[in-house]
Amino acid sequence: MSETTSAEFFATLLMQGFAGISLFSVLLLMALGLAIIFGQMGVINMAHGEFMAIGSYTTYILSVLASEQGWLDIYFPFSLIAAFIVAGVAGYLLEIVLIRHLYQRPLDTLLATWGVSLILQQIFRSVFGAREVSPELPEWIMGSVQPGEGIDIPVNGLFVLGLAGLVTAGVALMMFRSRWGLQVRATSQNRLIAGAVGIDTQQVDRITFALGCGLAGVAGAAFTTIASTGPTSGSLYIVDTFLVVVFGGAASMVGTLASAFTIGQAQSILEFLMTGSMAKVLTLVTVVGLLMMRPEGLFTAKVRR
Amino acid sequence: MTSLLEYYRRIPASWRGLLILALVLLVVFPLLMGSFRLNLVGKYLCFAYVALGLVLAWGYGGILSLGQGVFFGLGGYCMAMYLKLEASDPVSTAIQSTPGIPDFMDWNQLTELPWFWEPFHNLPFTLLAILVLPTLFAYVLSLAMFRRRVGGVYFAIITQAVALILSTLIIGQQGYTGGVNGITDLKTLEGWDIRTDAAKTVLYFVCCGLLIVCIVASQFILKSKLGLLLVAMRDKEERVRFSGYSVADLKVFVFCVAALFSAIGGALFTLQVGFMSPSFVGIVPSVEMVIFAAVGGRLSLVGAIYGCLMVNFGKTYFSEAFPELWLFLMGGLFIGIVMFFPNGMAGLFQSGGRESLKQLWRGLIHMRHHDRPSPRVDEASLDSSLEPRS
Amino acid sequence: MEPERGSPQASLSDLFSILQDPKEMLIMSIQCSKKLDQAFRRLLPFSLALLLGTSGTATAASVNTTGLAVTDTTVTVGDLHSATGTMAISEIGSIQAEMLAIDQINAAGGVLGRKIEVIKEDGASDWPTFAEKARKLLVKDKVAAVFGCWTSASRKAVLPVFEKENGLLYYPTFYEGLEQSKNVIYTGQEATQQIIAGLDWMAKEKGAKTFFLIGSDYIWPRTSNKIARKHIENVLKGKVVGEEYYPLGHTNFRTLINKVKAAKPDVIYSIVVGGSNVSWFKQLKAAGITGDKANLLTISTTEDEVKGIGGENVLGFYSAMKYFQSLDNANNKAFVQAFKTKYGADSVIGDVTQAAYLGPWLWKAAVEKAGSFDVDKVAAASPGIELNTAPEGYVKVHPNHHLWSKLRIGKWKKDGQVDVIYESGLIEPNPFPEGYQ
Amino acid sequence: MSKKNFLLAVEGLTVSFDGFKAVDDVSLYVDPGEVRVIIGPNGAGKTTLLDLISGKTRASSGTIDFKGIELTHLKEHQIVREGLARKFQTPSIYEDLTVYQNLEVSFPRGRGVFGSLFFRRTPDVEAAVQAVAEEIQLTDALSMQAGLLSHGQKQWLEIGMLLMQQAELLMLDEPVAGMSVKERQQTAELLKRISRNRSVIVIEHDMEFVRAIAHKVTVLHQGKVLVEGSMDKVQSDPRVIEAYLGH
Repeated sequence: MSETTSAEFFATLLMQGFAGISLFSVLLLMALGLAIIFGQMGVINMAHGEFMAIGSYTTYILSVLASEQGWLDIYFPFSLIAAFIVAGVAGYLLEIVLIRHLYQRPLDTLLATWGVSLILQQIFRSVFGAREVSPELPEWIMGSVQPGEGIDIPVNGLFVLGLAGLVTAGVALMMFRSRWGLQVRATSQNRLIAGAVGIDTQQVDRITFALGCGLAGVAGAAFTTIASTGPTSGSLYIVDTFLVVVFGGAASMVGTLASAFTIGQAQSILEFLMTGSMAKVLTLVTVVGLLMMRPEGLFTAKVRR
Repeated sequence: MTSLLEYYRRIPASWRGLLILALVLLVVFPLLMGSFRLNLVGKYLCFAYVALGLVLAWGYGGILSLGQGVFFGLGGYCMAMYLKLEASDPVSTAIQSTPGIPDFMDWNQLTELPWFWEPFHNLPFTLLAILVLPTLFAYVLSLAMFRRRVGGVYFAIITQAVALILSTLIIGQQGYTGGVNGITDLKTLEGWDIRTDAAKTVLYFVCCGLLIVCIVASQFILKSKLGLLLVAMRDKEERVRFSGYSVADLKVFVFCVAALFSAIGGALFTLQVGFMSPSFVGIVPSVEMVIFAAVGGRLSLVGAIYGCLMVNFGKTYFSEAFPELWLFLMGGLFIGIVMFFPNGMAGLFQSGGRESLKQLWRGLIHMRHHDRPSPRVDEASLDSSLEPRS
Repeated sequence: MEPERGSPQASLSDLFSILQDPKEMLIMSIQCSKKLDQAFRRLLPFSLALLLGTSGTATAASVNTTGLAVTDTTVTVGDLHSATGTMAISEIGSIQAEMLAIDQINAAGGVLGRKIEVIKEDGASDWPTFAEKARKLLVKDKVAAVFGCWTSASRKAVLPVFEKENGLLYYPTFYEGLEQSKNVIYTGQEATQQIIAGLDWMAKEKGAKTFFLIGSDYIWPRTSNKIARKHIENVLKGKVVGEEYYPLGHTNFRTLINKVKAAKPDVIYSIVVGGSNVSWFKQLKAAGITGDKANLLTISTTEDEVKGIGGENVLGFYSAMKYFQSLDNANNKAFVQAFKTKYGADSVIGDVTQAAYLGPWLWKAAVEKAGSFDVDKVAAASPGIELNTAPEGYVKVHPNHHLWSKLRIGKWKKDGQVDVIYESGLIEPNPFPEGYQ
Repeated sequence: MSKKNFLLAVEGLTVSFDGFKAVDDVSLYVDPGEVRVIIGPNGAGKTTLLDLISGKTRASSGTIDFKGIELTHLKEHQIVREGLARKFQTPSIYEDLTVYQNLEVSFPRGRGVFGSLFFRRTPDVEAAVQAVAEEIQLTDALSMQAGLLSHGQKQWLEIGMLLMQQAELLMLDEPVAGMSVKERQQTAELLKRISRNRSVIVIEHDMEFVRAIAHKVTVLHQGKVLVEGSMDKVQSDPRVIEAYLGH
């Protein structure tokens, strides 16, 4: 088909670029919470996907309430906050009940949190049913903007991008500019010394874990703009998310950013060139291959051991 | 009777468990169960191969693989390819636009057999492939990683990713693999109908026999110096290295053995169930296989078999009787084992239950006192988690 | 709700299961002791029966020579769907419909004067579990028929079991065809029934010449698109400008949407299934592809899916199905009302749910025609069975065990229902279409 | 003098971690049968130097010549197989195994995967274990679980494991740390005995002990060799005093 003009080609290119960027922002949002928990605490949280689902379901509940009250246009931003709080509190409780008994035993944490994910899935199923749900969203978030002829930039994509930027900036500020961030970093580097200088490391752990889970909740809430939520939705994302974090280098936020960007763009471009399945396989194979070559990930400090 | 007991006493303690297991599998089960349940047990026992491999790799080697389904699947698919070709002779597929090729290929507009299917017309090649292909894949995968000292959680995540890749690949390339349906409708092995009750009973005994062979082989490995080194590695990996051993090679070896066992299990599974599908390759079944080993006791060879049987029986029973409870139980099992019974049923059994109960009690007390219980597990996974070499 | 524990026959294996299970349960669950108690009570009669050496099979067998679980007053059938796992979302509707039909049949006096009893088994969205449970239903429970399966994969897994054990399966889902078995009655449409008339309509009504084919990556969408492509190219003399597949559960369709935009097809032909549906339609809308600007025809989106997607996201798109909830006829009105009375006013009924509802009725008709529950006789009696009371209207079983049925095209409204804007004549099922392979 | 006359010749060895040179242009020559003690204040790079020689850390530049074999590109286990053995700062033994097994595992045969799989306990293994056990005074504890040994015994067991390896060069990182005075004396005796037919490099802080065993002392400071010579010479060198007292 040679009907495609250069203007249309340009439009496709632009929209395709945006598709990559929006996949990047989705991956970033999913990975941030995990990166904090994994990077700072060394804890593998296999239930991360289910914490995202907690955020999604929170949004769903609020949307039901909102549509009863006629607040559909405005509830969504609040649901992000609510998702953060609900998922965060759930994470806080999980830390107390389970996680803190398993520090220093990463493989066991992995299995135990897998168990948690199964239990959460069944809870979702019992409460919300096996059917996937999808909150009713305000109209303004579902449209698209047209900066030029034939170019449609989805508003929800822009929204997720903006949110990812905001959250990343917020986390970076907390980590590197606040006293709490200092405590977290100190604790992750040397728990014993941190405790000795008067940091309540237990509290730091708890807050860190809760923060990570809360961020997962926000990601889940944002996700409702592009996908549905079912009891097992969370498990679809967990491997992708882990690969983003590991590929970026466990303790590095810049790494997580870079790896989410690389993977997002790569997958997006490959999808344009081949079938979705093969694009996914090729992306994963490349990431795994690179990880085998360079297990410490893209970015990491060279540490003397 | 006394003389029997006397004979029993003369058996070394480490073989008694195996003897009892063999009696249970080869005598008690066949006597007690009809062919339907026996076939069910046979199916579960295929997963016991995986659990056995995990005891070696995870329990002793400290290598947690969340991708054992990959090897199970590779073994199973090799077997399935052979059986499918036998079932797709030109006569029974005459209705197709290209007779003589598997039905799903025909549906996907393939007009000739892909080259990598060709050798699977040959049974010796197939049997060899079942043993060699998965092992070779495990070798390539693990050599690169263990040489670079990737271990612990990184290895777990990467193996999980491999499971995802392989299952996506199988589903995506359905013309060559049968896609999400898998390779189905397998009928005969060298003309022998594998669907009859008689055949299933025979296959059950084959399955048990090979399983016992695998246990004996594992026993041999654990009793050799290599087994001693595995225990040593869990404790002080660095020391083993500085005693002149290549830790990476030892790990690669146990991982390959685990893969080999899984592959045998997969092939037997295909024979007993009559099909193979990507649903055994992916992430969820791979993680479930870990719990089989964990329930039985990650350090006990026979324990793994019992654990596997128990979890599977439990799954069958509970998902029938209380479907809504099953995931809670499964989840609780993961958490409970890790928190309170790190050595699984075997640990419970060896201490007459007392030790573990004490530990459970201590655990509960400690929880209240904001302290963590200290079952000695997985120290190895700790320091082997990642030591990048610059 | 209680799954009946099989026909009244006790064997050593039952005793064994009693020995097995409590051990399991004691270790694993203290908290469900109440349920445990029930389980024991349920199992108790079997062990008693065993001890006394009496067996119910003898009585059943003396009345009926079929070897099936049939007594003077009851007949046992199986229901085999995923009540749990990823497929539960789709299959629960089928379970509900089958239970409704069985209740109605029982209320009207049963089959050959016998009440239908149901053993429900959960395939748990896991193909080998389906095969295992199918074997259990046929070998242990000796059910007279099984209503069940949803995905092609689960059907493929149980098919050898049904053929080997000579069971009878009523399969409700629209599917890819290329299959025909003495032991299966297909109550949904095979691919040609669903595809060809819909494409013809699109070409005729909308003057469509170029098509973009999209599917989830497995056998049904691929086979369906193969048939669609042949029809578009050979019969409609149109052009396929793109064909794309995405993994099940995929949630990011932006790249695909860009490809569609670049190709500018007259019709987007979509066979996206399951949870992916929601992402697909939400992202289409977000990219400005809406019902008023583009023609989208789908054969995979029923009222069930739209409940999750949201009517506003599919507004103005078209679905090609044999049944829609909003069909305007007396049969359907009664059916919808009965369904809503039983399962709640906000429940929706999709194509497969209706097809599942047909299963027990078709079986009843065939059994009564054969005058026996014997599987061979029922299978032989099935071709030619007509059902005038079907919610979708008139259906008839073809000798190839599929149904003659009509195709409708519905245009989606905001409330998640359709306006039925086209209805074909009765279409002959043709699972092995010449020229489309 | 040619390198060939030395057992170990380290030349220009340097390693840097993100710009920080932990070991900076160190050269070191050890004779056959020599006991060399390396001392220096904390952070002088002593342990890093052993890490470099034993292959645990890769050198940024420099050469390590052992019996004419270049070690800088070999892996740890390959270096060990060439005849070099190392003891760690904290006793590093297999606590779950018996003393006997600890020693047996260190026997230099069947070090490959299949070698270890088919390794058999032959009379020569038995004899070697007995001999070493006698040397480290653990004959009575052979069947004991190693984790139950006293701290000093653990240190000896580790030295015993090195002896089992039949290495030509032993490198011991603080072998008497945490020992009583009596144990120190016994260890000194042990070292003297074992250095009769092999070379030993020792890192140690305890000057009494150093004086008892050292043929030659090397003082490291800030990654560099400060002084090298006899104990007396080193102790009287003002730069050494400066290094220990200053800063």
